[in-house]
Amino acid sequence: SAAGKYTIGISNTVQGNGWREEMVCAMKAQALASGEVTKLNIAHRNTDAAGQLEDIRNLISAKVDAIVVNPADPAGIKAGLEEATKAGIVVVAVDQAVTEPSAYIISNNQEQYAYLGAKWLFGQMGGKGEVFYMRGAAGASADSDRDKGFKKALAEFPDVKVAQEVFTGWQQDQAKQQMLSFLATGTPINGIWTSGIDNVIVDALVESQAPLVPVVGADNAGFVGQLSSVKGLVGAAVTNPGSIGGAGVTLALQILDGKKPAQQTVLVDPQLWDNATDEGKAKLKAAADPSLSPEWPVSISIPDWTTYTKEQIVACKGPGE
Amino acid sequence: MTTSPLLDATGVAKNYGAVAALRNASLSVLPGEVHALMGANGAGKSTLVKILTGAISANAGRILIRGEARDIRSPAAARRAGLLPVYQEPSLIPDLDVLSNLRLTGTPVEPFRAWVRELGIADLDLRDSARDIPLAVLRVLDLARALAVEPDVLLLDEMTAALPANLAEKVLEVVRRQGDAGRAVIFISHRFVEIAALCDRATVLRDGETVGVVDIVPGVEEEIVELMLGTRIEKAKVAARSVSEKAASAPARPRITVKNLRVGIKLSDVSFDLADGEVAGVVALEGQGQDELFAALAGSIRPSGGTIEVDGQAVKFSHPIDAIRSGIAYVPGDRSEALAMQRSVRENIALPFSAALRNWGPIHMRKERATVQSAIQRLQIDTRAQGEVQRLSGGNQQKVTIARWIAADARTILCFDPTRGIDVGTKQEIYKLLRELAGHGKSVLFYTSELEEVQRVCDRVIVIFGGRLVDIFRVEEADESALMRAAYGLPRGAKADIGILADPQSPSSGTTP
Amino acid sequence: MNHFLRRQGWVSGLFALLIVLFIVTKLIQPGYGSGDFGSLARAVLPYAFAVAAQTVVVIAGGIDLSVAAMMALTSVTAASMMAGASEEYALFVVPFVLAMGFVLGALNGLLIVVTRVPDIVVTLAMLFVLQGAALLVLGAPGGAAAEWLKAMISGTVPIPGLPDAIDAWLPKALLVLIVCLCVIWVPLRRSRLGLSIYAIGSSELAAFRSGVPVARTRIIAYALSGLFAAMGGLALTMSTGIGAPIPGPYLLASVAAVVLGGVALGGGKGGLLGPIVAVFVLRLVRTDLTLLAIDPNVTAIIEGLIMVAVVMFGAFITMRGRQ
Amino acid sequence: MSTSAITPVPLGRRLKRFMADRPLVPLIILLVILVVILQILRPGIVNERWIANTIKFAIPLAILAGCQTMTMLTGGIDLSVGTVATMSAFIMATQIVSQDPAVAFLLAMMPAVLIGLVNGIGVGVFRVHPLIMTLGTSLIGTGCLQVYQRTVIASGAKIPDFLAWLGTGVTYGFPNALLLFVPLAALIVFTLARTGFGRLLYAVGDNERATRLSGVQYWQVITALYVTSSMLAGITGLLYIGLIKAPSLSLAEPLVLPSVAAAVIGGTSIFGGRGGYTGTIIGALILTVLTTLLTILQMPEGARRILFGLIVLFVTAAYLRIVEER
Ligand SMILES: Nc1ncnc2c1ncn2[C@@H]1O[C@H](COP(=O)(O)OP(=O)(O)OP(=O)(O)O)[C@@H](O)[C@H]1O
Ligand SMILES: Nc1ncnc2c1ncn2[C@@H]1O[C@H](COP(=O)(O)OP(=O)(O)OP(=O)(O)O)[C@@H](O)[C@H]1O
Ligand SMILES: [Mg+2]
Ligand SMILES: [Mg+2]
Repeated sequence: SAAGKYTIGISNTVQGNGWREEMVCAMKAQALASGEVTKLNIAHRNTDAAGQLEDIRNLISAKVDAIVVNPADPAGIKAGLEEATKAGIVVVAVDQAVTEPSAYIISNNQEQYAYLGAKWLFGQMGGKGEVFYMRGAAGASADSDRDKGFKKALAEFPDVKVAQEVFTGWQQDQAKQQMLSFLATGTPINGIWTSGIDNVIVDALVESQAPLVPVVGADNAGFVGQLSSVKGLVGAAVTNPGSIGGAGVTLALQILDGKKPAQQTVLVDPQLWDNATDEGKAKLKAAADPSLSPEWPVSISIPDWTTYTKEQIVACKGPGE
Repeated sequence: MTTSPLLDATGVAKNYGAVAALRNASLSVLPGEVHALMGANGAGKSTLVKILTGAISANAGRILIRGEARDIRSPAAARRAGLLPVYQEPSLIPDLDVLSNLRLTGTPVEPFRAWVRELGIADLDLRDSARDIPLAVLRVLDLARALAVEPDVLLLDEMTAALPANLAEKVLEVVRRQGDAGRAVIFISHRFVEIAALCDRATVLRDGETVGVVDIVPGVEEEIVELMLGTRIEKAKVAARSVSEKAASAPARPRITVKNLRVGIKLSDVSFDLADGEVAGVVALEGQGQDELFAALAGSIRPSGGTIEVDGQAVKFSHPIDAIRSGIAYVPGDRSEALAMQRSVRENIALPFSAALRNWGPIHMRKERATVQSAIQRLQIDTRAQGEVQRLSGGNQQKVTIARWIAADARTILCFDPTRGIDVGTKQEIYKLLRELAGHGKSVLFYTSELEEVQRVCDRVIVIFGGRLVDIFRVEEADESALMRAAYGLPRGAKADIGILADPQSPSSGTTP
Repeated sequence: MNHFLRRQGWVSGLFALLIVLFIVTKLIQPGYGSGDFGSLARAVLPYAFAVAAQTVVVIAGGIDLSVAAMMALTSVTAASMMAGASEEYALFVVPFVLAMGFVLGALNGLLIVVTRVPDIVVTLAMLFVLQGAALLVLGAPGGAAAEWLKAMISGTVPIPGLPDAIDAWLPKALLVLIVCLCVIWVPLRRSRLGLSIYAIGSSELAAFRSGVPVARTRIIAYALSGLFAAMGGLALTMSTGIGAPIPGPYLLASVAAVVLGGVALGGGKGGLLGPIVAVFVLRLVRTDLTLLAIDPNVTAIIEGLIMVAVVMFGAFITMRGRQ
Repeated sequence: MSTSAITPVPLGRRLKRFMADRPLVPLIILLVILVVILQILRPGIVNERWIANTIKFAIPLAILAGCQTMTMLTGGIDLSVGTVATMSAFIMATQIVSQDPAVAFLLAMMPAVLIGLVNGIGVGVFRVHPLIMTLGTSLIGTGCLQVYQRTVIASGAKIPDFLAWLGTGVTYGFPNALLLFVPLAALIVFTLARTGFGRLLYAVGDNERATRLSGVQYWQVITALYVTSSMLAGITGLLYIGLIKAPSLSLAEPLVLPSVAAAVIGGTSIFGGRGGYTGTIIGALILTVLTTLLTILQMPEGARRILFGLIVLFVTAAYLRIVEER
């Protein structure tokens, strides 16, 4: 089936962010590697749920066979997904769940992501002390899911206190300025939890010669590099693979080929790589990839779900390009 | 008989920061009276009108309307109290058509139309945007709009300053009839001839203070001028004398030669020349193509035919910079067109110095200050408020527009009605300046809406009618009636009863339609 | 006259462009039909209200940077009030939210008038305030919308007397848009208040001297803007069934559509029709880009180019006209 | 009768007039008040390190606000500065891996010059409204950057040591970025006050017809202006990447709205003809301190934003109240 037989539509509502760019590249690479896709129809821009509804409806107009969507909001695009299913289109949501029951979901577990990292961090802190809690964008649903996981871990460690909670907006510059301002207050802290804006935080600590407290971040190439290169830094990277996009394409193709999964929802649970244990160090070393853009997650593939090579995802070319 | 005043204001004061625009002004107007409000530039006439009509609020003073104290806080309130102003600047909304402008102010349309016709505008389309209507017509519309609601007191601030003679006459006529009908009119003008023909009494302001109220009788002009100018009187008289002894400069080689110049349908086949050391006047009724002539010479618009030669070389101007490089500078009649109002006097005068790309670098401040200072002194600009040109009085602003080109040492200056709305003292200074420029070998093209100025300043007079040059007078032949006849397109020597306050028949007896 | 013609000319030009785009769309996707047009109308809805909100203040000589934040706040307010509430309760929510938009808009105007701070700064500050308020109302996207509200903009209404084939091309969303805008705009345009709004935008001084209550008119213009923005917020909630506290891309889009629609930034000129047609043009361009499966990284370039090109073309025409 | 003329001016009025003539004084006072509030809320925060950090973050904002100041003087605005700065930063970080630093610098500045030129021609020749023009080029620039980043995903990125030194380094307590900023700011101030070009910016913004009649060619001024503005934005991008050390596709975008706010708070009129750069610098400092202040306050994010908006409004209103005499 080298010619391919399906057209797949993709809808994504954040542009210009390394994680999302990797996700889109993974979708393209997987579509190419599968050999089953003639054409990808990608709507990839910064917009809200209403804008995503517009994109989904445009994709329906374009008569695609399947739509893989990273939802701006789980509930907000229900109507569009329903229409797509009615039009006989296979709908797969990646990264986050959606409330539309007919859609298939293959998602990173955001609550688990936060829980895993926070639990490790609080353990490193000896179960007590002050934590600097650097969240994502206020009002984003992924941020509130992660907050649930963080709060869950916090409840398990009654002696850990949140020294300060800030929203980085997932912006590097904002996060760095917040970190530096906070350091200037001289408030002692015992650990830092970040929602993925991590390497600038380590930078800020190093630059201002502040004590290197444990830091939890995501598996972004920059931070993973720092975990093995910055002396005295104890930290952990929690995987949050952008390659989930590729997995979404795989799932969509399986369904189109008549291989329905057992459940509607597949959760990809995160892993934690810390540099405090030898096992973790080995994983970090294996994952580190200085050639990648520092904002890109290093987990560029998901076993069993993606079949492309590193060259293919880096080339970021879909079928027909 | 002693009637009680319709409007009585006393002790009015208004400060703008450190400067007192009005200190202690008073004004009392009787029913049936046309009352002149006079004063040199910056005396505070417009300010008083604005206060009386609620456009600005006074710092002190008492205003009685029909004997009752009224607190007028907005133009709308003034309107309700029967006071209707026509301000010095047009007040129609530029982007609305005339009809909408009338609706906005609640002005009845039919009386408005009647007044517009009465005032000599025959072909007004009420659907035209105010922006597309020429200034002079806008002024008349402003007046018609005020008349249409039959106000008790009409306040006209330099209503006639921007009007050509034919329209000005109509206005004067109508205003006179308002007075005769028992209403009151407050009339501001710098033209004595209008005051004499129209007004019953005059209140004179000087430096924001009422310095006298006089009855208008023949020969009262001297007294008013004395009141207006105070100590400045001597200077003005000297200026007047020096102008009268004008030098009949020897005809030199032509500086500028215009041949068969044509601009669209507005100007056709105009040819004349302008010599060094000469002041050539241009006389025309409103909208006869003089604007286009000046704009073409200034490089603001491209002529559609004919040639312009400077010093014998044919030139093509595509931007004013080209004209300026040929030594031709343009002083527009509307100051707001020429000045950066929020900038200082100095920056405004020095503006042309920085225009060219190669002069964008550091400014030689000392040299600039010297040049600017000498220009300021030469024109005797009152620089008390020189930080921002908008704080200067109108007359001083006008001087700045000319000073710029004195400082830049332009060889030819195109002056478009430079004495519009300027007091007699300042006018004299400008006449003197233009003559002096000619004396230094510069050439000046001078359009004026006031015919009497022609004899004071010009060596020759070019008359334009219907876009064509109809006559060129030597100054000796250019008496007002001859010019007026020519301006109406009547051939030389024809007898027609034309003059201020006469009733000119339709000017269409001329050559072109 | 000539001015009037020029403005109508621009709107007709936009209409022509829109029709060309429809033809192009039909060529790209021969199956493009009434259902797809319905989708377009629904996509247009929030943008159209945002642009209406912006148009009113721009005509009045101002600018409103808080449009998108106002939409977010009204949207989350509506969604959180309707969450878990009965269907009938929404009958109360809708007027409440509209009134809220109107009042907050009036507050914008009031602050501009009272503090004399330039409108761009006041509305920028209000952008933060309204955003903050939206976050306080709902920390994350959520809430709900009454079913009848959601139904109001999906599908078509059978209009008696019209054949179904034509009915199908009159999606409810379009009718809602037309009704909401016309109910406010048409009487406004004809009223003295409408004239006053144009007047203060064209020349504040002249308007004041003509007896227009400048401050009151400005406050009302901003209040109307708030009202339109609240409609936009409701439209968001109606189409997504939730409220999201992060403002969508409606601010810049509204400014762009206002200018594309022939309303001069600076005030006094233009109408509402042009900007609304411009919104349709921009949305249809987006549809075509998706239908064509254009590389998504290139679509931003194309949208930018179209915006610049159209406005440059307009400027070029006016320049030619002037000569 | 003539009461107001002679009575001695009360102290309050005199003070007001003093401040009105020196608009910088009230601005600096407002800045100091904010710093004092910060010190009260978190005693000890105002130390050498905090000051250095504040200056470091205020500088890029101040330069971009300089772009806004200059364009606003002519009645324009430059919304493309965020995109331009991001482009230069991103191109620098990715090209330095394979290119000579000088070549990388030239490549990084190229889009800046190009976008400035397009803005200038659009605004100056075609008379497109600056807001729309710069918004459009900013969209186009973002798109181009997206396309570009795909070609360099695998090439990695690096922050040149020199830029990192300039962006984050501190010498004797002074941020190294001042080495770039002080001369740049002095140049801008000098240009606005003492050069023909600066004069023309004010004059064009005040009354374009008047400048035309004085021989000024509008398109030249505007084109030069927007190219200058864009190049300043490009330089800011390079400085900013040295400060943040993380190339991203939206690096400087969050600075755009604050840059406009800083210029306006600093007393520049968006209608043209009025303002200056020194006020803008203080405006940028005020905004930076305000951001810190809000970061360290313990309150919900929503309340923080509300407070930010209210303070910006209050500061601007208070400043206008003091400076304007009516
Ligand atoms: N806002 C102001 N700030 C400072 N000085 C001012 C201000 N307004 C007016 N002045 C000064 O007050 C004086 C009177 O000016 P005013 O405008 O009353 O003159 P005018 O009667 O209008 O004269 P003109 O006939 O020349 O227009 C002028 O010298 C002017 O410099
Ligand atoms: N808005 C204003 N701000 C500052 N000063 C003003 C303002 N309006 C008027 N002035 C000043 O007040 C003074 C009085 O001006 P006004 O216009 O009343 O003079 P005028 O007698 O009408 O002169 P002219 O004959 O030139 O029209 C002038 O010096 C003028 O500059
Ligand atoms: Mg006056
Ligand atoms: Mg005056």
